[in-house]
Amino acid sequence: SLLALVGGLSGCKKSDPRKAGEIFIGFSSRDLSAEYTAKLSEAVVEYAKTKPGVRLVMVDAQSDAQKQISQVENFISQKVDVIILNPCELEASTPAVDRAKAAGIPIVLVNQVTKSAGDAYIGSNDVDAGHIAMEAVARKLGGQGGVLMIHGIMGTSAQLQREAGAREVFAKYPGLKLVDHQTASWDRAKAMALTENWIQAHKGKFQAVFAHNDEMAMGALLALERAGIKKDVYVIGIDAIAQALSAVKEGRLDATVFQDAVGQGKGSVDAALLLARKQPCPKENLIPFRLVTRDNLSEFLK
Amino acid sequence: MLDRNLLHRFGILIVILLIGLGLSVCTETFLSLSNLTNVARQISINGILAVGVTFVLLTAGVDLSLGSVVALSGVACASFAHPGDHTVALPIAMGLLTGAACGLTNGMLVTRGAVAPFIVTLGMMTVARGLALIASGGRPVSNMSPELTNLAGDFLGLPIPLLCFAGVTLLAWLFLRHFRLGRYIYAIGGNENAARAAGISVANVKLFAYTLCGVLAGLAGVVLAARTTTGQPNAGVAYELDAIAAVVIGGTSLAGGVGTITGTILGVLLIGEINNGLDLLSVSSYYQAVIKGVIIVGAVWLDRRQSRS
Amino acid sequence: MLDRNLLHRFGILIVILLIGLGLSVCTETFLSLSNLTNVARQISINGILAVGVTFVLLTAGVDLSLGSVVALSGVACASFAHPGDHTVALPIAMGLLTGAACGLTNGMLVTRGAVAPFIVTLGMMTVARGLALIASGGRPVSNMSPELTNLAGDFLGLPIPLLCFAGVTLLAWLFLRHFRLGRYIYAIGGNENAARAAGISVANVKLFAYTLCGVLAGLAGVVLAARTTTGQPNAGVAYELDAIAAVVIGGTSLAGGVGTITGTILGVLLIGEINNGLDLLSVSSYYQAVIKGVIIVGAVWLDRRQSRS
Amino acid sequence: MLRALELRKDFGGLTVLHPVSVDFRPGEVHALMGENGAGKSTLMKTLAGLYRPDGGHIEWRGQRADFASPHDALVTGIAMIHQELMPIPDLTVAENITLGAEPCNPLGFIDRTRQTERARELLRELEADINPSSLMRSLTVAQTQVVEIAKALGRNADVVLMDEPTAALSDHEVAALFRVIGRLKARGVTVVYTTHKMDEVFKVADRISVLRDGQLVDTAPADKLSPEKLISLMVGRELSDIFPTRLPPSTEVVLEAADLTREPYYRGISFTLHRGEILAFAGLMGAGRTEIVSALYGLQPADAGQIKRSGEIVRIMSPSDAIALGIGMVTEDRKGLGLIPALSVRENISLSALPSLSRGPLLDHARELSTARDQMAAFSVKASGPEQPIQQLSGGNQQKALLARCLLNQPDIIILDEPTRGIDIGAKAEIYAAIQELTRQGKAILLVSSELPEVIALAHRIIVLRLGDTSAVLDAATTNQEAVLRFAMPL
Ligand SMILES: Nc1ncnc2c1ncn2[C@@H]1O[C@H](COP(=O)(O)OP(=O)(O)OP(=O)(O)O)[C@@H](O)[C@H]1O
Ligand SMILES: Nc1ncnc2c1ncn2[C@@H]1O[C@H](COP(=O)(O)OP(=O)(O)OP(=O)(O)O)[C@@H](O)[C@H]1O
Ligand SMILES: [Mg+2]
Ligand SMILES: [Mg+2]
Repeated sequence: SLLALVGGLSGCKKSDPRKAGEIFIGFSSRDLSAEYTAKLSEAVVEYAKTKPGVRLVMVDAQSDAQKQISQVENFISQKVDVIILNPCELEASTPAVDRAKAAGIPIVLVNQVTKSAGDAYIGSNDVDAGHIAMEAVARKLGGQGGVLMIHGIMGTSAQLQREAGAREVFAKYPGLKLVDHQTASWDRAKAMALTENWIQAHKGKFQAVFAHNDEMAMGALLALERAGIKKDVYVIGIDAIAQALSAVKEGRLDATVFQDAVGQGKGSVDAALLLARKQPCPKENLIPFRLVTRDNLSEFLK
Repeated sequence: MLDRNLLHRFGILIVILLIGLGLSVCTETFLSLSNLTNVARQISINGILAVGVTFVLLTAGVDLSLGSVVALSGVACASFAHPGDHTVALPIAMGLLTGAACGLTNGMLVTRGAVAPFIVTLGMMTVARGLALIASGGRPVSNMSPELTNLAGDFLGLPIPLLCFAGVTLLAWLFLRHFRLGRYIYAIGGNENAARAAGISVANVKLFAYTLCGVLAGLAGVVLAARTTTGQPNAGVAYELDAIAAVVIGGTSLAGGVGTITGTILGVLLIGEINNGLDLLSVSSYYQAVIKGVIIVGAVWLDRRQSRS
Repeated sequence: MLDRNLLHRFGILIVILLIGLGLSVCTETFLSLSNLTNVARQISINGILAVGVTFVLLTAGVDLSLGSVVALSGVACASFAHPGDHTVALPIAMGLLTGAACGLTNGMLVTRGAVAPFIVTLGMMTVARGLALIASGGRPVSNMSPELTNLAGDFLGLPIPLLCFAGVTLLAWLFLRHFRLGRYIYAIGGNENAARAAGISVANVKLFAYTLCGVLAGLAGVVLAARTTTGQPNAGVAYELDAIAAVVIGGTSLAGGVGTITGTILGVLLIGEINNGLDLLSVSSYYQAVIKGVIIVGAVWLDRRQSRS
Repeated sequence: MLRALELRKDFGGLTVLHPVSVDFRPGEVHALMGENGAGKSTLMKTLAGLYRPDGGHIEWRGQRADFASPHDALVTGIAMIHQELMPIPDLTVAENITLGAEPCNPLGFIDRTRQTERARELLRELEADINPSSLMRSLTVAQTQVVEIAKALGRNADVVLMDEPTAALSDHEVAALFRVIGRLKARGVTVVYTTHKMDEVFKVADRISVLRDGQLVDTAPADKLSPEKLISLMVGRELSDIFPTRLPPSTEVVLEAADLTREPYYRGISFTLHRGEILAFAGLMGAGRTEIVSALYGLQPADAGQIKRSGEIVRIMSPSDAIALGIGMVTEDRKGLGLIPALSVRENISLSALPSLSRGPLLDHARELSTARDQMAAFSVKASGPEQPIQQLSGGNQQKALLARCLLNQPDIIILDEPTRGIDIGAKAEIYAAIQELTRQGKAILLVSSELPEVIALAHRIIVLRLGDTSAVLDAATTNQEAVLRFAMPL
């Protein structure tokens, strides 16, 4: 079987020799098993296909910054024209950017910045996401009440920034109390168990749950529904994944924060092409987060 | 052997009771019925997996693919569970069959291929995860029929996942104690060559153990999908570690041949209790990790010390 | 012993060469100097870990805490590496010492506490991760001095991580083949009772193996911190699995007593080659998972089949 | 030299060694004798630092000595040959022999040349033809035992404890060992010796201590004891006739082998086995006896040749095939192919016969237990009960339990490879009687044994092997040890 595989490999034609004028883009995605990133990456790939004369190669860093650095190194040896990087980490992915710059290859950052600025950045600020979500909570509770916060994997950029945004809001509303906070590692089942335990420990002491992503918000939602106390608790997540949107539509989930995966994906390809053709390209293209509730849901359901 | 196992059980049991005592003093809720039902619901998935992997560990094997197989089976189940699609039996069957297929493949590679279980199941861990992502396109498979998601609900006041876990436990216990095949599993784990020389068909027994473990991972996948109302391709990461930990805490040797289902259940209870208790005490996430690790090692150490004296 | 190991090596070597051949036909870049340097840089961390865990696996133990210890050591190293803070020696020493402390603790619990290595190191996996988060406040420790981050750079045209890996390998090879303590590691893994009866201090030798494994995990943590210019508390997740996989692919038995450093290196090379090759071929990551799993199991199967005949 | 003072040892409440005091003098060979489970190994292991005594202490050259580990004992000058073989399978013979005492060069590197030389020297002293650089895994049980002996001799200890060193050896190697013991004695080394081979004791021992149920019965100079007296001290009663008289076999052929070959172990092996017959294989260590009977049981099928069971050609590819054909076997490799250490005596005894002890797929626990009890009584397996883990039994009792396992299946053809290895004289007599009873019932027996008296007294016919070839087929009634040995020795 192995021989067959190797045979199959050698049978493949030498990956097309570069055609003159073809633009070769290397794209390192943060983690394709995460729904939001998968959506963004798909947008990048699909959009690049619509552009003639463009070849895009996508690799998946599986949330490992050191792997991502390796992938950028690989791109450099492959002599790509431009790199699109969806960084795993604010800090740890920085050497990848430095390496590309040192090699004189333009690099576009998407969805997450790094310490060293890229040649262009398309995305939004995760601090805003946390801020928007907690603001919605504060508005709903009138600045008074108990809140539970479910973290993503501790120490990841998204977790840190979303928490920072939320903390700004807590600082603003002294009546808003953080009753408890705990990680559920972006995982729905873990968030569900966590919320079940919280319902035992803090019953009646909280009026809202803010989860760092929609997966965990869905878990919290299911636990609250099962306990029959959803009506007393405001639940909000981030990302606006499909299931969250339909839950908002059904009036189960109160709100989520929309991040424009497709917009970011397309924007990054556009920027990459401009850079590759040595045309002027805006340094930053911020696509803001937006709160999604039942009222404006129709704009997001496509 | 009986006495020794009683002591084993005793040691962990004491730790469980002590922690329980501490928790019911420190929190008002730990001993409440609703919290205990919670714990029961939360341990069910790990419990089902732990029972399955007990069989494999007893043969001196290992199964690292559990978590991925849970995800793949959950996706398989959810894909056939859209409302009005089919009866509730089909998605369940698909989940179990998927698990069985993975387990059977593991077993075949271990027995006929003579590849080390660690490598085989590590490979399956990657492959099943990849297949789950491919089958679902990387997105959670949602829109499951209420008939299926109700499986995470209650029946006669008891959580259905708990009933599944209890049923599986009972059958496994009966099996290991009272069936010939059960005895063969111990014999193979104790000394594979001697078992072969005693006329036991080692390959078939192992194949059975891996397949059963796969089926139970499939069941866990179905329960998880029902509980989270989706088939998540990235669910179940590192579940195998929790399951194996529960089994080993319960006194099963990784070298095979020694261990009981009762022990496994105690291991599952201890882990579930720690997870629940730390949340109830609102211990910070960072410290939760440290405390959990220390308690588990400490419990096993205490247990082994006691059983030696 | 030599002949059989030669055959083992041969089997995996053939697979490595065949895949290499396929890759250099299918891609323009695989055989380029810059890509090979890349591969060398990328495998260094897994290589250092794999060499370390070879020692533990040879004693019939296991170390699941590697990934977390890498993170903790990286944080420890980075915390002392702010520009102008100290010389470059201190942060490196801190990383290594942290790793050593974790390894020593593992070893003490395994030998004096008589707790199964699986449980001990699973506990350490959780504890070290928690400590890394506590020590860093959950935030990556950045602002490292260029002297330290330069350690991820080149020396005489060779990547420094590769030089570390090569040095570690050479020492480990010498040690296992030519030193008494090295042979005792094999003896203990092969038959612990016999080793004890021959007057070998089993506990001390095991303690040494775990501590060494910890030190090398500390080294890997330093290299990783230098490479990513931060001490990441959540780095290194599941690194232990890749490391153990490399060792087992290289012919080391999880039951202990059998295996060589040469084999481990081949295992590291195979995994590195697959990772690099699949990315170069731009295989979709979902399929990458499947293919990677199949190749690893297939390679081991081929290797074992060949070495049996 | 070495003295045990009121030594006591308990295992989980069970006292195995009641306070025992013995002294061992320089330059003497001191035999420890006793039935299976009398406590001989326990006493030796305590002297060698493997067990901590629960009472009393050890005295070394007049000083109290506390051994925390075998290391301490070895440093003091006490080495032990263990009854339980302890090879490290994936190291070489030389590495096994020098384990813990490797010659090193000043840099700390192991000096392989000297290591191999040392091993070769020790093996030469034992007159064993074993390549120091071959892997331990490839050795036969007998060769492994020789290596164990070499390992202990290599320590140049002042006291060498030998726990059944010859259990798996045949006369040739035993003679070599005795010559080595003679040289040791001359150097003033103390040898403590345990065996169940009666003739050996009186050949080597200067003094004999007898243990019964963990108690020292008597210590006496060897020349003051007769075999009969010794046996009655050990067993607590007189033992008149050990070997039963042979019964004539029938003419019905139950098993026929033609031209069995598996290079390089044996070739062209042909024989017929009749109902009620005992056919023995004799030969020196490594002659291929074990390999041949392993083929008949499917453990290691032959490469060529034919096997007929009651006239029908059969293929035996695994032990389960053999069992289905009514063939049972007690293997020579007790630890590797016999015991399931963590399981109880009951579970070990019933293992092969579980299908007949079940109702459908369900085990019949009550019947299993009563059967196990019966078997334990029939083979006088000494244990605290059927639930004791078999690894806690003394070596001889483990062997009896395995015999019980094999016979429980009621096979028509029984292969016994060194069946009385490590079994005491009293139990041997019972086993011989059991074997005779089996032939009376019409069972056929293939016997491999290194104890020639046993072979000659029990068997009807003897096939003598020389390096894998049949060198003679002898009628046991008319042959003697010298004749067998003549055909067994290499030309
Ligand atoms: N680890 C143990 N736990 C419990 N009982 C044990 C253990 N080791 C030995 N025994 C018991 O101690 C008794 C003496 O055993 P020992 O091995 O010393 O006998 P022995 O005289 O050497 O017999 P043999 O001739 O069969 O070798 C036996 O009854 C045995 O069951
Ligand atoms: N040419 C050879 N090459 C390798 N090994 C050989 C050769 N000839 C004999 N042997 C050894 O002899 C063994 C065959 O003997 P077997 O184990 O059947 O001996 P046996 O007569 O039962 O003796 P014992 O069991 O007393 O050692 C083989 O396992 C092997 O180790
Ligand atoms: Mg004994
Ligand atoms: Mg033999």
